[in-house]
Amino acid sequence: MIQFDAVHKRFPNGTTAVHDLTLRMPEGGVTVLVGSSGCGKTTTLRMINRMVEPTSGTIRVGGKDVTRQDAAELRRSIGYVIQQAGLFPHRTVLDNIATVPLLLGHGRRRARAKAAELLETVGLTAEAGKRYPHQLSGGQQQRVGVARALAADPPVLLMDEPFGAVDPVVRTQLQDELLRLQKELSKTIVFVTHDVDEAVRLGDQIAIFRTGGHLVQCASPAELLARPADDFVADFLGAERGLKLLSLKTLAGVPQGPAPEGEAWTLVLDAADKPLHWASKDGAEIPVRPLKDGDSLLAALDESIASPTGLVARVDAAGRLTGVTSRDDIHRHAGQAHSEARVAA
Amino acid sequence: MIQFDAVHKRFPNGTTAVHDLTLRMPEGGVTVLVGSSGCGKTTTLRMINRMVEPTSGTIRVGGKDVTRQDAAELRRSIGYVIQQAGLFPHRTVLDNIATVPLLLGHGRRRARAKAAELLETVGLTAEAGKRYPHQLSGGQQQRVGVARALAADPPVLLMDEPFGAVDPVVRTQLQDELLRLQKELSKTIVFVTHDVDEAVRLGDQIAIFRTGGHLVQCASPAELLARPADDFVADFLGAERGLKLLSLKTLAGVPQGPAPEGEAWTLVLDAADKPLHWASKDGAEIPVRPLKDGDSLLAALDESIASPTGLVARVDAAGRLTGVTSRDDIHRHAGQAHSEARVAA
Amino acid sequence: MTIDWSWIGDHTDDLTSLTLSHLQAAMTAVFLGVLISLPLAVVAHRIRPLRGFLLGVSNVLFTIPSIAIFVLLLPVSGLTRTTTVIGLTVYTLVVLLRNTVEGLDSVPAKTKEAAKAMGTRPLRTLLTVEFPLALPVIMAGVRIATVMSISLVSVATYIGDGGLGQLFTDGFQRNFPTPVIAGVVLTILLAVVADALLVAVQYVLTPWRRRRA
Amino acid sequence: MYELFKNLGTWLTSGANWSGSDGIAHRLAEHLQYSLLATLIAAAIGLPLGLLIGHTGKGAFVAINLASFGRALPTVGLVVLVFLAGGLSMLPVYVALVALAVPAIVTNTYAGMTAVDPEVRDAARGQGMRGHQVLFQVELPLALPLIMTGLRLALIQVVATATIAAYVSFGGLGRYVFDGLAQRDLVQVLGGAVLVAVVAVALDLLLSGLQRFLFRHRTA
Amino acid sequence: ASGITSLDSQGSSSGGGGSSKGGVTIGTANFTENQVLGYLYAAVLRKAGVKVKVRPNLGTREIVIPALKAGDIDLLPEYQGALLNYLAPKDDSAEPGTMQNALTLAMPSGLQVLPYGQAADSDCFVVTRETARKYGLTTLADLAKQNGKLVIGAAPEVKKRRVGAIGLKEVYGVEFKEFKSLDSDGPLVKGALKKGDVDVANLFTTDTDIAADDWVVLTDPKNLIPSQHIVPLIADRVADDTVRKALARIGNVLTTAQLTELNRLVDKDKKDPEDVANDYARQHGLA
Ligand SMILES: Nc1ncnc2c1ncn2[C@@H]1O[C@H](COP(=O)(O)OP(=O)(O)OP(=O)(O)O)[C@@H](O)[C@H]1O
Ligand SMILES: Nc1ncnc2c1ncn2[C@@H]1O[C@H](COP(=O)(O)OP(=O)(O)OP(=O)(O)O)[C@@H](O)[C@H]1O
Ligand SMILES: [Mg+2]
Ligand SMILES: [Mg+2]
Repeated sequence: MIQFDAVHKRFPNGTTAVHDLTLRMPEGGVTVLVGSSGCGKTTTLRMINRMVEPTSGTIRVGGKDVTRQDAAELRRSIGYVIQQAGLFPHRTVLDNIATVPLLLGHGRRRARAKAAELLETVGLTAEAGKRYPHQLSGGQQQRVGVARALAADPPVLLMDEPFGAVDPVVRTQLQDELLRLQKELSKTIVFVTHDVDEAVRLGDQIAIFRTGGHLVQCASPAELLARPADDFVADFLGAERGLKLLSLKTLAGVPQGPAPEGEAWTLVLDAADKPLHWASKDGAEIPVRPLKDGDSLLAALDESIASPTGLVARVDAAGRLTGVTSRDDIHRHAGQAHSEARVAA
Repeated sequence: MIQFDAVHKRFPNGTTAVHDLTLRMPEGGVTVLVGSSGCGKTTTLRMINRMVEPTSGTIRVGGKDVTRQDAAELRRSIGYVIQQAGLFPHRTVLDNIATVPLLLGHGRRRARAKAAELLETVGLTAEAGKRYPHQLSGGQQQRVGVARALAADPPVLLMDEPFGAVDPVVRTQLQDELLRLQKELSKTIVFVTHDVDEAVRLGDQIAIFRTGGHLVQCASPAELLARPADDFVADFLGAERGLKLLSLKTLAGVPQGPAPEGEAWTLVLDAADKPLHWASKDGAEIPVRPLKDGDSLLAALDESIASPTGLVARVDAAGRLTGVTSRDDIHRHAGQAHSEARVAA
Repeated sequence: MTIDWSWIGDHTDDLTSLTLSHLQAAMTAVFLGVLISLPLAVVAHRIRPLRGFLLGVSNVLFTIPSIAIFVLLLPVSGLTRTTTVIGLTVYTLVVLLRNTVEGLDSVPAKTKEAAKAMGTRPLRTLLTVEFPLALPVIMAGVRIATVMSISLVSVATYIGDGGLGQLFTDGFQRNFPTPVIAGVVLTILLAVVADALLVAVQYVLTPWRRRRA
Repeated sequence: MYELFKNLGTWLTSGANWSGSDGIAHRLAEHLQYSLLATLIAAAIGLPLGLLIGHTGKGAFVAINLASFGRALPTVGLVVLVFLAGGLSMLPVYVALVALAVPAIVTNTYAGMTAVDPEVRDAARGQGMRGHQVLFQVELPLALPLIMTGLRLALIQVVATATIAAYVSFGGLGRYVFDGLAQRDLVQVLGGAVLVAVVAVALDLLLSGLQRFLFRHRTA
Repeated sequence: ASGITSLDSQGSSSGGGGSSKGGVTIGTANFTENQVLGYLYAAVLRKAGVKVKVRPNLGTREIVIPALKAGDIDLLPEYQGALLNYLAPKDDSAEPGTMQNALTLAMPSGLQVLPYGQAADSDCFVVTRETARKYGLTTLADLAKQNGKLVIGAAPEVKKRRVGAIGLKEVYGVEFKEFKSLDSDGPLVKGALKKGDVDVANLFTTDTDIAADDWVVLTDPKNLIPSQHIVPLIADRVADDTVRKALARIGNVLTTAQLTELNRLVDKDKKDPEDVANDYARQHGLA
């Protein structure tokens, strides 16, 4: 657990980067810091591993005041993924990852072995380990950055806009990977971004900052979307706040019925019961995107709008049709999600 | 009009950047080129003003083969907005904008006057004209880039990821401005981006490229969203394709009825008939976001989900309630939008 | 101006020993120059106010005519190789110090930050991150300093040293171009070879720069 | 040592030493004349060369290596060689000084040109500038700070080395160094050396001030 | 055959009081005649069983004399007049014997001059045949008739030396239009004389160019210019009997004419000074 108590940071030039911050970041959870440029996200993050020293207030990691610890040692115990990777250009990928184990005196052999393992964990081949950072794509470099931060198996991970520089497709991949890793390793993660969608996707809680270093609201994504504390937060979350909330809910509990037969449109299946497309009586075909229980209500709504019948085809893990869900059922659950979030807030 | 005929570009190092491209970019319209990194968007754009010479095929601008024209003169007649502005760091903003008029021999006085005018057009103060580019924010620099490209009043404008480097809020502003300018000046614009939302927002037609310089599909945004030519295009457009299509349709034609009275929830108005919030019988209040005719179906759907009644409050230009629209009506129109798009494709 | 090839044929031994002596003087000076400029550059890099001062001093030293330096050094180090080497070392500083400071400046702040954030202490950061990354710029300085020193060794003929420079005095005294031409050509050759060797050294020392896209 | 520096002070400040054809003022003027002329000639050779390779991107390898080759030319050897070939005149001195200055000017000009952001160069072409317009309106102004640095470097070296003129009987501040040496007048030797250093540093400061003034609008 | 040797990293070791056992390092100034003399000294010393090393090209006395004191070198071929002028500028002895006495008196501690040899090489002032004819010059005194018209070229030190501008003015009342600082009987001063950049040049009598170019040596009726016999300047520490005897032999054998011829071999025939010296020593049974 990371605990900020009345933390204030004023730079020598007079800028107040963080204003009287009190914030709890739960153990094993992902806390996302968002806010527009210059609102103090990076500063907040960097005070945790003492890259920046607070002007006043205390910060405790795992109950211990960080200022009471040797800065270099503290940093070795906290993984830090820097904006745009910040890799060492003169070291191979493997040696980059082995940095902290080496600093901890683990011996070159053991450090390299650990690094090779992590390379795999973040989805890179052993061959990539021998290359230099500039020989990797942006997304691969980000992966190396994450691997390097994980190398000493630190309980805490700080990530400063780690996926900022890569294109949207790769970004989604990296986010998926992070979620998977988090499930496996359950680190305490502090994640900075200025992309709301990323925050909603990754965060167990989201802290929104306003320029001047003020924390405006800190809550779970659902609460935030349902009950923004003020107009600033609402604007920040964007116009499609209602829909975004649906991305947090899965189809799992939404009822399904049998597919319609003998009506204007029928759902055509293949021999293995997998949905192929919608077919109309006059021979028109419209593609279908079958959904699983784990897919979000947002995906369901999207599909129900695209579907000529308003019905969403649902399948099991093997892709076999289990039934269809109507637009109304989706909406009912969507409404429910909203009221739940409102109540929770 | 810009016409590509069987255009092929192979770089000396063997990379094929553009593969057998035949494409028409209509006069007075915005053609957006999208695709993942390295797919040949920039190369395509730069062949229009001969910054890159095609290996084979012909490109005509306004009916005239570009290779038949003097390259420098051709470029002066085509506005070019470069990724991250590409401003001249040693010239004031005003002189940056005056570049092409000066090259055309317009005389310093006239060129500066024109530049000052354009400064206003793109929403910058006269004071900003005296500064040097590095003294402006990213967004302001982009504006200067656009102004510079407009300075000679060229009929054609090439824009290469002009808004790539600015944060999302400023980006939206710049897009709005471009749409406004386009309405005023109706240039033939070729716009490169890798952001699908930006493409959908700005494009009259969107051309999707795949790595290797292959044009996969070129169609209006609505057609594209409704009928992606293949999985590549579908993936590229993203999961919420169905919903994105709704952002292209306005509420204008969707019917509305009177607000409900005496039911579980009532819509509370102020003295001037402006909607305030939804109130339940037991005193709960839920915020309302009233929509105008010009707002999109997507916004309406979002609001209807957030609304406890599924109803969307609609207002006139002055903000006075005109009626409410039900979720079903929204869906009906959404479905209609999809079928229209499908038919058009 | 004709070259007396038989003179060259008769003097290959002398030319060889002069060349070696020339090279030794230049290399020792560059080596010492590097040794001195590295710590000074670190100081200049870290302590801004001292930078101007240190670079200024190296600049001024560079402008002092060599004869004056030798005359001042004679009471201290006499008519020895030491005097030559000290003089040359003083001249190398201007290039070495500037380039080393620039090299350290050129290390991306991000990378230094990364090292710090991993828990690397300052000295280790300097040795394992800053110096290696500054190496290309430092080496550029070493190359210039080497070439410059090789060309400058000849000024030490005033004190009876000066390697190939002795050939200049000799040819000058006797109105005899052959030794002068031989001296000039050998000096340039030496510089070119030394430069090429340094390029090779740099290639070996900076594996990460080899396959730049 | 103390005595030496006291005498040095007297030598430098005595009015008699400043006047006449052998006076400091005259020698200073000669020294400046040699240095500035040599640097000017070097600039006339090095600048166009550096600009050309920088602009076209061609011949860089050859030019940079030639420059390094030029740096290796031993000044004394060059002076002697040109003297033996052509007899007693200022020619050997100018040849040697120009050879000394050209490399610094070429390499810095070239470095300045390559440091111009390719995006900006691209933008210039994209706005319809022709080759020479790109060169003179964009590349040259942007490369100017580094070009100036090169000129400063060259000038310092030339000023410091122009003492060589006295080696072949001409004037300049080197006269004091060589005469002092011959006449066993250490004060005169050091006086000459100090004056050379002062001139070099003063010129450098002047130019760097000018540079700072000219490019005060630029970012760091 | 080695005309030029590099400076080795080791200086000479200074053996105990007056012993050449540890070897002798001979220095020479940077003009050819002095080098020839240095190698001649080396040849005779080697014959006497002394280990010798020659360090040629050592610049001016300002550099060489301190080096001699400091032990970087031990022995130097010198010229009576010039050395005396260096050590005792006010002394105006003109006879070889009195000069030798004066030198002995002026000698700094630790150094001594050995007996001078018969060869001499004096300063002289020369003009071209054409200049001599034009102004009717045969003696130094004639120069006074052209006061303020003529340009003299000489090494820088000559300007402030008695055997030079100062003496010429005092003794003959000569005033030049300009003094050009050139070199000591080197290519600069000779080139300048040839080209007409200077009218009068300060050379050495052993210079073979004087005869070759048909230059006129102005006579010195008032004995301003002392004859300069060649004299070994040596550090006490190596001046033992072996060395003294060997150097005395060469001093007695070598004549001015022979020295001039040796200079010619080096300057004109481009022979190495060392070879020239060794050949001479062998021919005269000195080596
Ligand atoms: N070392 C510093 N000295 C002075 N001011 C600083 C320093 N570092 C940051 N600031 C200022 O503190 C404020 C907060 O900076 P911070 O980097 O924490 O913002 P951020 O939220 O991370 O912004 P971004 O999204 O742009 O990365 C900014 O106004 C910034 O200019
Ligand atoms: N001058 C060149 N020489 C060789 N290959 C080039 C050159 N310019 C571009 N390419 C290659 O051609 C391909 C297409 O490049 P282009 O710049 O058109 O892509 P893009 O779609 O604009 O990509 P991005 O989104 O990254 O800007 C790429 O593989 C690129 O590496
Ligand atoms: Mg930040
Ligand atoms: Mg591009």
